[in-house]
Amino acid sequence: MNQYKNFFPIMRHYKDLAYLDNAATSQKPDMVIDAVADYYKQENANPLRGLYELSQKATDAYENARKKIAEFIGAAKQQEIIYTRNASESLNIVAYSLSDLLLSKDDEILISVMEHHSNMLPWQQAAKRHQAKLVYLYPDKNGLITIDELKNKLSAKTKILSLTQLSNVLGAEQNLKELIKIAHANKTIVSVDGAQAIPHNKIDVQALDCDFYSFSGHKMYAPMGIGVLYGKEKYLEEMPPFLTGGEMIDYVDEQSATFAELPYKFEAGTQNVGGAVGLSAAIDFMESIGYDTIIKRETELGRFAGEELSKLPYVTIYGDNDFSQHHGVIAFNIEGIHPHDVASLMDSGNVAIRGGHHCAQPLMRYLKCNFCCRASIAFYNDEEDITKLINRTKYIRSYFNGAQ
Amino acid sequence: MNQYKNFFPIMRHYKDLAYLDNAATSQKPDMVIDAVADYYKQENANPLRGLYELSQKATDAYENARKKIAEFIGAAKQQEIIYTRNASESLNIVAYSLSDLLLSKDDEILISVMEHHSNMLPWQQAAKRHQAKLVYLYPDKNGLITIDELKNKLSAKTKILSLTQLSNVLGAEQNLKELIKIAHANKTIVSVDGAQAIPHNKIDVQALDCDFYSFSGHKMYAPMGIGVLYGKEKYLEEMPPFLTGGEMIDYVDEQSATFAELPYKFEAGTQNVGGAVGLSAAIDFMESIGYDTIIKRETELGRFAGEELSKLPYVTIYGDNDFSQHHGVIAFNIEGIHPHDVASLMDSGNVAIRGGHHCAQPLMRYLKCNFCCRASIAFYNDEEDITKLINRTKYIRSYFNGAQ
Amino acid sequence: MALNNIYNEILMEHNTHPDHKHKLSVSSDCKTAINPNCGDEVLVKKGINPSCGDEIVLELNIEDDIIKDAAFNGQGCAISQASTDIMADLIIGKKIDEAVELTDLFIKMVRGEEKDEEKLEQLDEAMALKDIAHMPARVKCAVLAWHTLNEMLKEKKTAE
Amino acid sequence: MALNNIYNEILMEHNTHPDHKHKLSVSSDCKTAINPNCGDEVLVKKGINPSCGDEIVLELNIEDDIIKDAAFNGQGCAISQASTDIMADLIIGKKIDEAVELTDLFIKMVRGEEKDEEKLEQLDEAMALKDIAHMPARVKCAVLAWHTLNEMLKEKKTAE
Ligand SMILES: Cc1ncc(COP(=O)(O)O)c(C=O)c1O
Ligand SMILES: Cc1ncc(COP(=O)(O)O)c(C=O)c1O
Repeated sequence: MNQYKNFFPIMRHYKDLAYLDNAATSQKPDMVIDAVADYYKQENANPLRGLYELSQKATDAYENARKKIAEFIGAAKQQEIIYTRNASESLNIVAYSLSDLLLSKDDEILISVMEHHSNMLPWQQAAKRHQAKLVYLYPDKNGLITIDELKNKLSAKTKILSLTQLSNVLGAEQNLKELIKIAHANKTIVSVDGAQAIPHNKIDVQALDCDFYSFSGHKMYAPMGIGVLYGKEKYLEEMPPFLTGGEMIDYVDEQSATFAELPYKFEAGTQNVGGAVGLSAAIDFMESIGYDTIIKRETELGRFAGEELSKLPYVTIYGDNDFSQHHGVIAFNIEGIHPHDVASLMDSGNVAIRGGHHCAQPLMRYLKCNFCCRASIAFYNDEEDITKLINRTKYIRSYFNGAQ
Repeated sequence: MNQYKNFFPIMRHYKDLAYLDNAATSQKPDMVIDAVADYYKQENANPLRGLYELSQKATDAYENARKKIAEFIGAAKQQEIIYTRNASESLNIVAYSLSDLLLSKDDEILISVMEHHSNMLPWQQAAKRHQAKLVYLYPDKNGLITIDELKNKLSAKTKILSLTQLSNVLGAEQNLKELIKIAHANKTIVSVDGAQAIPHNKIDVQALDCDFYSFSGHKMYAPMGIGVLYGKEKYLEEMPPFLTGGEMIDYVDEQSATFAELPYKFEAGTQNVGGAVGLSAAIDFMESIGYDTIIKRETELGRFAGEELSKLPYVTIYGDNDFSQHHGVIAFNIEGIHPHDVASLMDSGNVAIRGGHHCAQPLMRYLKCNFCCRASIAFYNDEEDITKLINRTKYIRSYFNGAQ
Repeated sequence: MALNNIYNEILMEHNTHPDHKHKLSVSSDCKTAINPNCGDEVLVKKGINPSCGDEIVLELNIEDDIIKDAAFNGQGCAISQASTDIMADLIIGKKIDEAVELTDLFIKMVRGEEKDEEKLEQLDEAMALKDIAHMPARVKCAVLAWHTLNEMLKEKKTAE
Repeated sequence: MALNNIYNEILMEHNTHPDHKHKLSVSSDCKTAINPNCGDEVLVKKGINPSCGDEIVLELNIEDDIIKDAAFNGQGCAISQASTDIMADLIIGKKIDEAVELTDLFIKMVRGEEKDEEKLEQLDEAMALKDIAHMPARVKCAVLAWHTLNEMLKEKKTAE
């Protein structure tokens, strides 16, 4: 077992497993699991409103995690970090609340056909509520939105652009900085779905100059049930709250209420402090590994997987031919074999991959495949995992062919 | 240390602590902490869409927990159990989605002045959105909504009644079954906020015949970040989804989507499987203790605390004079001393209580106190904890008096 | 997990060489259609598994309460394709009521609700799909055709 | 935690026997009001801590850039009441700019941002509130009056 797998109890437990579904969710290192358990063993209480030591510890744990997240993504201020359950909820908050603030009839929202359903359906709903128009960007053959494509689709009516930084199928990372500049020049506010990007690349929201950035903890070594919405203070201040209830108010009377300051305005009810602690530990973990190592390993393993698979004439791979640009995400099909059969037969060979539409049905249709297999790599994977994937691919093909 | 505290690592860690803020959040037993850690060590994957063994294990963990929860609260069907982050989110879903389904201009929503902000603000918002009217029920001096009060406030326009089963300040449990019968006879749909009730009493949603029931895991020995919305299938079927995104769809194309069957329609994005596993373990834990024991201990300790405190002439206790009816929740004030000072000075004596408005500002105003202290008891507390509370109360009073 | 026993010979054979993957009628997206060869009325129904996109169109030729012929078309994974072909084999020549019973039994089997080997014998080759009960994610693939048939026959009954 | 050192003698004394808890003016909810005794214009400002409901109304009598008198009213916890009284003691007789500097210094102290004992000496009795930095939940109580004063004086400056 390689030294990195050794950090993960599940890898120690299933020594033969090639876990290649990291884009769906990552595994969790001891550091993260222990940090959460320790929180419950030594610091647990309801945070924020408590006037005793334990509650203060819980508050510190909660707010220190927020501070760490702010620094991790380069946010200017702590109060720009809002805790959510997952990227989906973050994106829903933007779609509800920002739309309520900005959209009028016939305004336009711009998204790409590559979006995950979680960055698509909320905008469909917002468009419906406000009688706005949902307009689509289409990627080039490498999975990139070109400057021209963006310029063509932007109009005076385009109030919001919401774009994934890294497609969960094609693995291509958008040239966000440039795209955002162009959108801003058009007075279009930009929301970024960073769910797939943040596990693979150092993010700096101020350098990107995005107005919103959403991601999930569980794809970056943190527990499930914790996510983040970053938003520029000036917008978050103006936006109406989304969920309402305890902890997000100042004054309440029977018929009306005033809301708390940021970030609390967007955090209704008792929050997931254990999850925040886990996310903070996951950041520590990633920093202890280092993005250099993460990027190097994922790029090399992704290239290896892509190149080996593309040698097989019956395999089609989607996206860029330069597999080092895939961030370890390799979507493919084996000719004549349904991805569900491939995934099941991979499983019987201890290779865990995903088969289906990957929550991106419109993209699948755009790629004219409806379904595909996806192997997604994390830095803790190794050549042995990829070799298993390749060998199993060959086996499955011959197994189906042999039956002919 | 009593045998029950011994189940809780945090109690073993802080041996001198009288933790009396259980209504805010309960502590977590080893069983729960370990179950969550074990999930991440042996079964973690993205559930539902996975075609490999680990994902199947995660799916089983997730769905078996749902089944256990359904049985625990007596739901007719598993798909009536929707996972949320906390009671606040559950209540927001009902308030958004049921209101969208039911409310027209001038319709009425009925809630009580005792509601936690989380069962009040979402209805304020819903009333605003639909130009409906938010009407209030007021409790008698024991904290109970009488049949007469309900009958007086129900009208042909009352579409929804949303009521807390147990006030987080007064500790009184409503006579829900009767109230619901009357509301139903009026064709009013009933949503129950069970956040405070479920840690203290066996719930049977079918016996109650409530239409919706919301609660949080973290108040019943489960981790933070997991909650439940129970709803009758017939209503959930008709209601529009709330959050949208991955996992809650059937078909998606660029401009529209059809939604998945229950319960998935209401669960957007990757859910908190670890939290669900923790909630399931918490149910096992509660069942291993037994509601008999829980009720007996909480009733007796609550009575003891209430009776001892009420012997002090400078202490005012809110709610029923029969303290065995308080479910261990004792809200009080010490004459002339602000609850925040009381709570801080309790803390320096290792007694953890809460001071403030308890997310129930309108109730506080109704009780004419604005702020109060609250000691809230769980079965793992004991007479020693209560004795500390009483002694510290005396000390604080004399400390302040001495300064005069 | 030893999943290969799902992708067993029987299944692979029916997937690669289905006997009943063809058309009985001309059009095939409406409830009844005409078989151009014999002029018979053919019952048609489409079944869809949204999670994997499998789509089958099932066609039946029923005379005097007996299923005289069955055929299918559509795209899907090996499990749904084979399962459909196996089902067609099984129900041709059966009475409607018998076929309904067989589909009920099959659905129980793949859900792990019926384990009595003797009873299951009636399912003949379809028993090859028994172990799918251990792969809940694939159960929908296996039952798609059987569900569709079940509904189709019940609709016919109530229509009569 | 040894919190008793926050509820120390100085704090308890100012809480129980405040020197400046009274009115300077007649009305007290507007920005300026008239002191009925001397006809002086009095500066009035309300400060609110939503989390605990503390409310103080601060009144200042300023002449030639010097705070001649200060008083307060309102409800609150011992910490906010004592802190307000201590502040009034400290700023009476000070120039506006000096008072602004002192409030800045106090706010830094209770946030734990300024620890230099020599500098803090200027705060005199208000140093008794230093340890509140360890009770973040109560910091708001301690700074309420100081914040209010700070804003009040800055508003006056910009108004001039
Ligand atoms: C009666 C009541 N309802 C709702 C809530 C909200 O619960 P949560 O903060 O877990 O969402 C609480 C908890 O404080 C409560 O006491
Ligand atoms: C690009 C992208 N966006 C959003 C999401 C949604 O993340 P979650 O399911 O954690 O809410 C995902 C994860 O599947 C994703 O890949």
